[in-house]
Amino acid sequence: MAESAHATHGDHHEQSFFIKYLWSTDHKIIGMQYLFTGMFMALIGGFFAYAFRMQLAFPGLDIPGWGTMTPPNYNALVTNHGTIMIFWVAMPVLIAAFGNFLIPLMIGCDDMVFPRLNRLSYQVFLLSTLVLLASFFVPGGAFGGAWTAYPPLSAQATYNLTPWGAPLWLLAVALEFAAFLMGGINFITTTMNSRAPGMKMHDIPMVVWMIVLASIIFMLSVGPLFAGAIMLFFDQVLGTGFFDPARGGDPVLWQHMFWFFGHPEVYVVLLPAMGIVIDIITVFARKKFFAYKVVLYTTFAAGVASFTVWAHHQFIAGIDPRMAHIFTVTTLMISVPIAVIVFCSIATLYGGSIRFTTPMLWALAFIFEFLLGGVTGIYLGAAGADIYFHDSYFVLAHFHYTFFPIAIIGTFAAVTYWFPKMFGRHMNETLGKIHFWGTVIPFNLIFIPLFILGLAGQHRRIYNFSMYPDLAKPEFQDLRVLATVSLIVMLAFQFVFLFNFFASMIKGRKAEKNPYDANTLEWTTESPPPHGNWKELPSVYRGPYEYSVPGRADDFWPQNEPS
Amino acid sequence: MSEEHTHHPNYVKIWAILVVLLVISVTGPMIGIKWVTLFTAFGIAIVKAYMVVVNFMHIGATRRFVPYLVVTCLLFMFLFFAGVAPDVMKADGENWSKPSWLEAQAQAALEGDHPH
Amino acid sequence: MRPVATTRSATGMPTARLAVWWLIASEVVIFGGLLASYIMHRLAHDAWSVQAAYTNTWIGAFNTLVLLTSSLTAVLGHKAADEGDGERAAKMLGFTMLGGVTFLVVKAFEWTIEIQHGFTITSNTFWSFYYSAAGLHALHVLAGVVVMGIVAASARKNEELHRVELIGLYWHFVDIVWIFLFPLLYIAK
Amino acid sequence: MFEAFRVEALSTFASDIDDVIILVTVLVGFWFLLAQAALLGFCVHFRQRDGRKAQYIAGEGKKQLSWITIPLALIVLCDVYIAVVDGPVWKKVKETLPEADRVVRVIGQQWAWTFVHPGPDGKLDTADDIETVGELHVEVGKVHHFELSSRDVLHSFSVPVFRLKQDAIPGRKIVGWFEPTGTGTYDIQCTEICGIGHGLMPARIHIETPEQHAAWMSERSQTLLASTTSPRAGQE
Ligand code: HEA
Ligand code: HEA
Ligand code: CUA
Ligand SMILES: [Cu+2]
Repeated sequence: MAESAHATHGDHHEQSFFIKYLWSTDHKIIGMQYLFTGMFMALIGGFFAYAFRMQLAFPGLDIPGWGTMTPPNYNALVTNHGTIMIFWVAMPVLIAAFGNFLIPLMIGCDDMVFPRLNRLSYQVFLLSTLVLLASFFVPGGAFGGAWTAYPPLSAQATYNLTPWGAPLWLLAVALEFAAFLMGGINFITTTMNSRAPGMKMHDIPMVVWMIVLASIIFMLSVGPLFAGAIMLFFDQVLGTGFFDPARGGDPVLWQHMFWFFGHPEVYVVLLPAMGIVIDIITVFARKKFFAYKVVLYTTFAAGVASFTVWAHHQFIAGIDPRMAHIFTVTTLMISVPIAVIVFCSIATLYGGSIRFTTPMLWALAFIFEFLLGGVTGIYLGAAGADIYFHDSYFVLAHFHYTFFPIAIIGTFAAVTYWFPKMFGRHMNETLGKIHFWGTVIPFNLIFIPLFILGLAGQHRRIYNFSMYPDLAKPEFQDLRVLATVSLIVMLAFQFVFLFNFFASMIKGRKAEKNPYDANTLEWTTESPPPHGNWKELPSVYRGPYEYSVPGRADDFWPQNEPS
Repeated sequence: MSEEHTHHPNYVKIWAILVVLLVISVTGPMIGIKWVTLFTAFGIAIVKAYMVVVNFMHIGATRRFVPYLVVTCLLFMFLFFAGVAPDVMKADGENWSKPSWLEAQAQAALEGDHPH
Repeated sequence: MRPVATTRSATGMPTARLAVWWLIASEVVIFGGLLASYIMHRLAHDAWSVQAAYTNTWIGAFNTLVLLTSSLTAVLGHKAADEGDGERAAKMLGFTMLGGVTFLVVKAFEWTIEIQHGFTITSNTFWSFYYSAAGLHALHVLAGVVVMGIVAASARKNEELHRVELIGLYWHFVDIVWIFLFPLLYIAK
Repeated sequence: MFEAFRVEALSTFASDIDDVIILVTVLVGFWFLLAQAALLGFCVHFRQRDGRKAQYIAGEGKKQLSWITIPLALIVLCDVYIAVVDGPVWKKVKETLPEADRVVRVIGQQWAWTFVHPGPDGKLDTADDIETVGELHVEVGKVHHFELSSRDVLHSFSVPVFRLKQDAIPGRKIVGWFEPTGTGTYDIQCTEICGIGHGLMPARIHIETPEQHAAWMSERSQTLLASTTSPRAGQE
């Protein structure tokens, strides 16, 4: 290959701040941009959760930092909390930030294959963020029709009373999709074509595989929803009747379009988090990953299977009841590939020599918490039981037990693990552990009560339960208060993290090249990696998980070390 | 670079065939038999699309996974159709109905299948 | 300056062509979702055939012919580029662009008449689908023409000749979408 | 302590649904606990200790993989069993329509529930229909059909004590059924977001004995008669 001719590149002109950080085509900088934007949005989403949970615990109270909560406020906050956490936190951080940062570093090349497309992807994403935030400041306020945006409510301003908020919300989501399509094409083609010499299919680290598979699943599932977004947008602003039954449209069509994407989407965020966890577990258990190939191919299978279950969100939505039988079976069956991935991660611990560093704690907590989220999905997948559970807080607790581990715990695992590589310094372990316990314990105290409330019939998106005598009992209110107080505790502990994060960036202990004795390629270059990543691009001689190989003095064996 | 070289068939000939197919698909409906129309319209569309994919886009000369990818996309779309059609394509089903659609259907049946 | 990453090819397929196929895949599902929705509705509403009767088959057929021909010139451009003849490739792309522009002009003419007759995007859900599907397609044609202009400009100077094939791939895809839109919107009445 | 959170089971299919929930709890709970036990057990047992190196296990080959494949086969069995038990329950609630003793109409709109009861003649669409807002009156032991529709956006008709839930869709008429098995007054919820008043759309279901129901009906028809006949009498 014509690589040697290029190897001397990286001639450094002094670049202005603007060029360096905002107009850069370097994958590492773009990854940071996504990371910081996602972090900012996480704080906003968390703040929204605080505001509406305060209203639930203390209805009518003047909420510190927000004020009084009106019903339209409440709906807008819930809607945008969900939207932000999924589309502006989970996806940009797990896929875009770590995908950008890790893929070139882990497959041993100097950048993405389309650096300028990459930059454009972030810029469109930033635009989408601004559009979403702007929707809070338009006449009528932000959209409040739930993150699922079911028409006719979302389609007609006379129903949702947010003539500007609804179209802006939709526009923001559509732009975000466009950004991720561009990013996805980059991730996929880079991984397919630009791997280091010698890196074969089974030498690719799991996290890279997972991000790429997630991008593929995203790309293939988002199409109908993209078309649906155009249709819904026309309904909103031109007054067409695609989803208006009175004019020959059908509101249920949107639900299908949404969930045909929506369910694959949950695996789109699950897989990268799973990959991060797998990589961390192998390093800190000093173990080879259990059954790499089996997991890889089951993940392919899970990806395909994820396209067959979508209507389990619509059991009660008025779809033809006979279809429910099919979707029950497919939904229950999807527990099998997910179980393979989870069980193999647990099996990896067997026979290990486990170090409980902060990233490892996060990774283990991910599995611990996700298991509860996963198994509660089975209740919902059984159509008969879902008649009772649908749109109750049981569903809510189910998906927070999946999403929180993924989007928050998984992110913290990744950030604490790759922090030395990203910023060239170590984070403080003690603060890290304080933050860990201060997040995970309150997390359970928030959502276990919500499981109980859900079982007792409490339904979603209600801003004040005192209207419902059966739900207004004092015992119920106690649990709501418990959840809210735990949330405040958890949010308070986030300042520990933020302090640790920024302080370590400036003053943390300097990081070596390979502080964890890890195998994968990103640890073979400087921390942080220079422009161009390596002076001389590496070649690969073995798989990513050769830890504790018998007969070797070291318990690790970097991928680029000739045997 | 291991760039595969594309074999270039006689494009003008293929174009001519495509145009003939187009003419058939336009004249098909003039016969006025419904299934002939359907066949000349959609059967021929599939043939035309196939010819373009194979001859102009050289899908045979690419790596194998490209046709797999495209076929997978199409299969997912059929899946989508199959899952959605029972709700959207029908005016009534098990324990549900869309009264206004049923009305419109009755109306259309009254006016006859081919109003012109 | 290009990163080394762009020059590698572990699959044995040039990265740019690979990317175009992924782009096409993502477009297949977008148009697939839209057309699947349209087909379902169309089959459910017999009454729409009354509306569909007003679409002009001859204009649709003419535009199909234009697009088929522009696909031919696109692929001839690709052939020329393969043979290293940038001049000819640019010329062929020019013809293709001409086809695209013709298509759009005819479309504009056709829509103007229809709107004048009162068939607007809101007058009936059939027309909503008609304008949305054809409009989305027309946007693709427009984008194709613009990008093709850029590609042709560099091809004329014998630079970046591999791009001629790439824009061609995209153009053929846009052509195929129309091959299906034509019977769906014009012939089935 | 949990007594306050128990939801009465007051329809003929409520206990079927509860049984599915219990079955899932048992089958899934077993695997859940097993997996957690393995996770925590490994963490404790294989923590880093001086002088002990990690083992090299690839997880390849039939023997090692059987640690994964055997549980998986059993999980598939669990899934199949859940589906087999669940299918008939779903069918009973959503796909069958036992002969109705009474038909009520349930109409959702922003932001109230309207209920149309058939009145003393037992038929809908007659002059003695009783229309109420926010309260549904049903009789214990009678099979009721409900005809669900919506005037504007999606709503969802949910009666937790019946374990019954069904979205209302504009432009669609959806028919379902229930047969109450106990009396009392309980919440009806709207469980599909329907705009800013979604939280303000509560209703109550009054499940009554035949005597109570008859009394309510005659009371209502009296007032109905009074309100409809007098202005009409004035016009003529
Ligand atoms: C990333 C997020 C994520 C993930 C991973 C999942 C995973 C699953 N989800 Fe969840 N789900 C959501 C996010 C997620 N979900 C969201 C956001 C909603 C609500 C959206 C809304 O309405 O707003 C939702 C709603 C939802 C519903 C609709 C409920 C309703 O509205 O009525 C259903 C129904 O089937 C469901 C099922 C499942 C199943 C079966 C899985 C499976 O993938 C889980 C598989 C995992 C396991 C099962 C655990 C590991 C296995 C074992 C320990 C072995 C033992 C298991 C058995 C014996 C079966 N989910
Ligand atoms: C990824 C998804 C995600 C996450 C993480 C969360 C997090 C939380 N959610 Fe959310 N939620 C949703 C997705 C999510 N939610 C969705 C989809 C809905 C449905 C919306 C709808 O109905 O339409 C919903 C709805 C929802 C409701 C229902 C409201 C209602 O129906 O009336 C409630 C109620 O308690 C709730 C609570 C919470 C709480 C207390 C948290 C807390 O865990 C939040 C705590 C916040 C943090 C811990 C942030 C900390 C982060 C940092 C400090 C930055 C670090 C970042 C980096 C390093 C990058 N959520
Ligand atoms: Cu009506 Cu919610
Ligand atoms: Cu789902």
